[in-house]
Amino acid sequence: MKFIKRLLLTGIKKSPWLLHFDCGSCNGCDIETLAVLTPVYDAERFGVINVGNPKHADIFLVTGTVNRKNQEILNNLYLQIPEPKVILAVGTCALSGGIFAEAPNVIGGVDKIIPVDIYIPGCPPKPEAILEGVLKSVELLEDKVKNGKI
Amino acid sequence: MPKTIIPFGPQHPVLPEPLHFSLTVEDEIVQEAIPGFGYVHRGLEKLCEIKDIHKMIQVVERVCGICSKIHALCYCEGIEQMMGVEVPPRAKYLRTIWSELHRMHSHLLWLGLFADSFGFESLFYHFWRIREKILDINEKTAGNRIIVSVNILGGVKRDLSTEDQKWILAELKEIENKLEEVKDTLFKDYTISKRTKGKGILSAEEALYLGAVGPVLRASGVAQDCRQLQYAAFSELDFEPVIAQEGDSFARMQVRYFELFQSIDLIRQALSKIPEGPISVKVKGYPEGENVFRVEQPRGEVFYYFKANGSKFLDRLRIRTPTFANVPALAKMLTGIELADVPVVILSIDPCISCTER
Amino acid sequence: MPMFLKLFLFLLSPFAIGVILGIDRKLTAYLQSRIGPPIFQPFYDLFKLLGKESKTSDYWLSFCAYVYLCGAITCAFLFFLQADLLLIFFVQAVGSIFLVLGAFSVSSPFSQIGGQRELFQIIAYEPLLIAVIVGIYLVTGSFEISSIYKLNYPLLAKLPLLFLILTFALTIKLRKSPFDISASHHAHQEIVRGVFTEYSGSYLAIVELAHWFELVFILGLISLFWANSFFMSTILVFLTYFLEIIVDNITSRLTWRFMLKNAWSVGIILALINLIWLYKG
Amino acid sequence: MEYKFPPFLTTVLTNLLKRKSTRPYPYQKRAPYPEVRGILKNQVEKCIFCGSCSLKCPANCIEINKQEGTWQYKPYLCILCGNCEAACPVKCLTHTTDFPLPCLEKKEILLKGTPPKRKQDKK
Amino acid sequence: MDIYILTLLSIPLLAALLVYIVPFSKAKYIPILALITTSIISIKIFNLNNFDSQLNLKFNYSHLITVLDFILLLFFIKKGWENKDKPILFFNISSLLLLLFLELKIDNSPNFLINIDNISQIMLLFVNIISLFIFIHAIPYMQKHREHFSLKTTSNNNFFCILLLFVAGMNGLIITNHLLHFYFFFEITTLCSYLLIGHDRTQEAVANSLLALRLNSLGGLFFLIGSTGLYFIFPSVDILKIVQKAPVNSLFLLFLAYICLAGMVKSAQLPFQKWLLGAMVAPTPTSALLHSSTMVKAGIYLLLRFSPLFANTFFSTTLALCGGFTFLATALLAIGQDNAKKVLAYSTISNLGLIIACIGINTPASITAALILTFFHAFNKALLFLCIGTIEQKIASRNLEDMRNLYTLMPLTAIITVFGAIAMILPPFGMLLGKWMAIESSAQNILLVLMLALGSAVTVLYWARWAGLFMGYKLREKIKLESQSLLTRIPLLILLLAVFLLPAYSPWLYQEKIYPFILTYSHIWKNNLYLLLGGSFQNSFGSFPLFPLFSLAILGFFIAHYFLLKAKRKPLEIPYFSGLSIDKSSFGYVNPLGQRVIPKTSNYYLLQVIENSKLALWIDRLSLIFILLFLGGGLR
Repeated sequence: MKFIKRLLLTGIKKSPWLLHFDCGSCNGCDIETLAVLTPVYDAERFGVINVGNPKHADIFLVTGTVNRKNQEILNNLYLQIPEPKVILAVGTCALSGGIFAEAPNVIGGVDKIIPVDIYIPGCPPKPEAILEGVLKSVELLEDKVKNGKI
Repeated sequence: MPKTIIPFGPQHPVLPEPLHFSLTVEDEIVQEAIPGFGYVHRGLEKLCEIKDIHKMIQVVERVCGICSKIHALCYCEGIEQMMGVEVPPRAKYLRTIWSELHRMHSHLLWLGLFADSFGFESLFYHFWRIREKILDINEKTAGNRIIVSVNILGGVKRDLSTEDQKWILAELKEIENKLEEVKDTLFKDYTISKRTKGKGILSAEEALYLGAVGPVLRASGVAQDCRQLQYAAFSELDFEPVIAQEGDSFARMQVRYFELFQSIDLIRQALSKIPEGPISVKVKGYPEGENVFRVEQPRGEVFYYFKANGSKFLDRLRIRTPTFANVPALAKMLTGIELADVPVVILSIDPCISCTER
Repeated sequence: MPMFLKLFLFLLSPFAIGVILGIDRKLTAYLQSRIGPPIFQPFYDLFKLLGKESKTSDYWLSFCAYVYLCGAITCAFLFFLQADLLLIFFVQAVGSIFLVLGAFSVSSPFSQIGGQRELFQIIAYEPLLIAVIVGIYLVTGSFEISSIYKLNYPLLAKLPLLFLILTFALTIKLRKSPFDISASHHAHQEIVRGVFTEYSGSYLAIVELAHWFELVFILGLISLFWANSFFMSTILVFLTYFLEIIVDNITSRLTWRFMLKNAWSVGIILALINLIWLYKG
Repeated sequence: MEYKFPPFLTTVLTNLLKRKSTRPYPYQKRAPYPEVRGILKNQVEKCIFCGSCSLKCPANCIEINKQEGTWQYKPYLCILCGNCEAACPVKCLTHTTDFPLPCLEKKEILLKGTPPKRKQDKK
Repeated sequence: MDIYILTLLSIPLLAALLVYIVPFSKAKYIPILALITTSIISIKIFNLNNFDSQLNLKFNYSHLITVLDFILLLFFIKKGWENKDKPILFFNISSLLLLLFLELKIDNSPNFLINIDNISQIMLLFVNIISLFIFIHAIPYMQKHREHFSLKTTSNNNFFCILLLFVAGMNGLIITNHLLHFYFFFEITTLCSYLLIGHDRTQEAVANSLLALRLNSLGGLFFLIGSTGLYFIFPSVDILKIVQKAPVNSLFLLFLAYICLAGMVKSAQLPFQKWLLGAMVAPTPTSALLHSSTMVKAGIYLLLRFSPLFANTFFSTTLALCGGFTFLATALLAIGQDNAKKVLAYSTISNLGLIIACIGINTPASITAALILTFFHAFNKALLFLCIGTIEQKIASRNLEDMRNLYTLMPLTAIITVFGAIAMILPPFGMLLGKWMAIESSAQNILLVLMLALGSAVTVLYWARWAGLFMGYKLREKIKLESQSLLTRIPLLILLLAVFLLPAYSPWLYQEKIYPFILTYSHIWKNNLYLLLGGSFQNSFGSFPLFPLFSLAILGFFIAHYFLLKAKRKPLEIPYFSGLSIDKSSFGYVNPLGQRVIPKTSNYYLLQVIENSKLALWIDRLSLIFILLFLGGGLR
């Protein structure tokens, strides 16, 4: 039993699959997120795959501000990700709305709608920062498993 | 006849941005495509009422992260025109160089995503590897990889030293070589031709009628390029719009690919002609009146309308972006194609939704 | 081969497939000029998926996933027992069909379109595989695998075109470009993940595991083409697999119409030519 | 239109043999370019709390209290545009070359210094 | 034995008479009682091992049959006259003349009028038993059918009467040894199918019934041409004698080809398939009866009877190709159908093509395959037809797309249908066992094996699609078992059991019935007989471990079922709709126009390809070429 638990733990540590949702960002953070997955930064070294399907994801990476139309979608996607999951807010907009915080159709950061585990500041954050965030989220995932949250 | 309705987007792996298409499909042939927008709308035009004209530069830079520099350029030139500010020539050249770098970065990014849309993963990676070089140039010369924030009213913030110029030329040479390497792949690979030729055909008349702009228009054989309006330093540089005749996805790829070489050439010309001098002038006072300014973005013509009242806030700022102009053409192109070609055709106009919805 | 050895090999086979898939990912990464995941990455993925919560959007999904697994295990097991090839092939069909049924049971259009496409893939490769099996029969005079091991020359010498066809089928089965049509390994596809879209958590793990067992059969079929030397058959399998990876990386994804047309014209004609050689030769 | 047999083959094979283009980030960190705008640092002892950075900031992420001498900065609002750095009359604001690291909660930075005495106060 | 035979023929006839006279509400159970009797008798006959297989009844009914035969033909001519249908008139008048000529010519009669061998035993068994279940199912069905269509002109008495006549005709056809009696029973099935198809008296029904009559009269004419020719070469009407003793020369083969052609018309092979498709307008019990056990199997039975005669001839090979082509072409056509009954019809034609291909290959293995396919196909198809009948009455549509997620509406029927479809294509069920034998035994014929391979793949496509259609849960709602009449449910359940469990019985079926049958002609069918070793079929080039597979399948089923139950403990989640706003009450979403959309996917029918008239034309032309090839197959 303990052995199996350890296997599962290794699995969760080494294979974080990522769902990226562009929630109204200016594309800056999106292309940096994509860049993380391309050869120069190659997040697949850590087992990261961009799955594009909430049902397969472990890490929910959100970029951009939340507006009135996409808040529901953000929430839906969040609900569709199976436990254990970690939510990453990438970029200033996702953290707080950034420069758009006062814009008429902007509600604010991602954490107004769903609980965020890790914040990655920057406008846009460098790929290295996103990679750091992913590595940090792996630790969080491991903690969640250890605390029996599955 | 039984039909299938596919909610294509807002979150969908092939779409880099939230955009919705309600596709009605019959045997995987698209019968109808209803676009749905509004997932990225922030209302940033309204921000001009609370952020002064200097701060608005940072806002318009974030209309779209991919062509941020060119948005800022358009904004600055428009305001400067209203205020009658004469920008120093060196600043004009620097603006040109950075904007062409942005165009290259955008086209490379697009070529990658386009390769990805027909499932050519390694080609996608190849283009993004080339693109990293341009981002390095951006980072080294301007301090940030994507949103460079170099423009200010009356000039630019940063200067290019001679070493930097040499380095840029060396990097460009390397990029050119790497691009030459994939030329055969793009134009002579059987599978790529199979997936792009004849997909999403737009004739020149249709393109003009539907108001398409940029590479979409040029790929249909209409030689129209807003850089011919001679803003920034383009009046002193020598170039011809790149065009193709077929008007399909393949032709759009062709146009964008050759525009990369055009941009390299323009940067080289600019670097060879760049004059010495100051890089900015001090701007005092505030604009008044109305103005319209158009520049060529990687995706086509962007259109800025300003209305100012002499205070530090603008009355109205209106941005019409190229993707907005290309969406009618896209909706037309989407009908009658296979579902597998939907991503190819959507990407062939290089949609930038955050531009479109602002 | 003694029975216990066969059993041992059978139990070992999924691990071998896991490692092969790991090497596949590493090699693909190298071809794309990146470092790529560790070799044991497929195992990590599998363990992780097993530990995850499974979201069920239809209860039949779980039923179908497990039938798929059972079918695939039976198929691999029969292969190691050196049973009738045609029978193994039909048993393999059980798994594939139930995978599709699972995808069909959910009302998500992505999964259903994936299912439809998977069915078209099945009708593209099934006749080809049957042709290969018939070719083997014409050479050995029997459908049993054991008879192939009695030959003193490689099957490849007699069935070169059918081997080509087999690699075609392998591309479809491995879900590799240009035929990663119903579900692709990398994320960016118009139908999300096709048949796998709604399988999540442990169901996805089960489906993945079943796919490994299916690969045992397909790669085993390739190894049969040089059955008289263990060394050469291993080389053949790895070489073929390497070629598949290369092809995966230098082609774009094609459409199912193209696949169907070519499988049914070029594939069948090639098969016919090779079979006529055998018949008259 | 003629086709060439897989033209991408050579690229792929050279990729296999050549050095990989991946930057092995957490293990080897590339030295940042000197011009990079990273974390915003304030040498608060130099700061005169004039408020021009706060005024120029497009995202309103800096708040200054002249009386108490506090410089409050919200990193989660900052868009790293560099306007404040350019506006600072005493050059106490600098962007370091390190990028901001991910964090588990949004924290504000509050720096306290001694505001320069005003002329009236001196009198 | 005599008494058995007598009851087999007379009980259905008597019951038919009774049903015709007595009001239906009172005579409801008479057909069932009659068929229970015949079923019991057929089981008894089936269980006999050593018995006097050739016998005569106490009285000679040959003359009676001759008279009836003429009446029948005159009736057809009358119908042809009434409807101004020239082909019917032409075919039947020619038949009449030929028959007259033949009757005058024939001077001998067989030593035995009745011959019951192993295949007749098998046929009798499934014809009677399946008919019984179809009848049980038909009672509630026909009541509803009458109410539903508010038919005034027809009565259910009529319907059941004809059905019973049909069964009697089938029984007669199976046991008779007289070539002309065979023809009579053959025509009886034609008559019954004509009446049954036209039962509803709608315009479409009448047109289709005439079509059926036209084509089947052509079949009858072929039969008469064939038997006249045969009689001139080998003057006997004793089927057994012809098969065992007749000299096989090319002219003989030509006339044999005509007889086979008659069988192919009856089995609705290409290019004569149209009547069976038209027969779909009839009430579902008719379709079930026509498709599963009676009408179409009569053709197969005819071919099987004569198959030893043409073993190892070119004629046989062309027959196989003909069947193989039908298998492939109709499977392709089935893809383009969204009408459930049409899919079933094409599937029937396709499977009959496979059986004929097996008969054409004409080796012990392939004859085994043909018999096994015939046997299991009968049960499987009956089940599927009854399912569709039940579903059709509930949802008032035959369209497959309307049956999407049927599980939520009628779980039991949906599950039964799904399992029926799965049993058509997957091991270890009977149909696949047959297909496996067919492909293995055809492996020598490259063209044929490729056709079978392609056809088998396409078959998988449309059945899998069919099966996939029915499943689907409702969100946050319990699925209740549908209420239906016991008379509807019992046949479904029993046939389901038969489809699932009978394959396990197939080794015995083979050992007891098929193996001895093949041994009777051991001079023709020599090599590669299947042997049974530990519950697995084996011959020199292949083996099918039926029992191990069966146990594995059961194990797999229970494992999967366990996990299904486990999964059911958790609530259902909403599928992936690209993150769109979710409708909380059902699997749906709100689209950008603000409309509620319940996602509706549909199958691909490839209409541009399949419905293309060019394709249909080419299929018809090709099949004609095959027919010509096969007619000339005897000439060397």
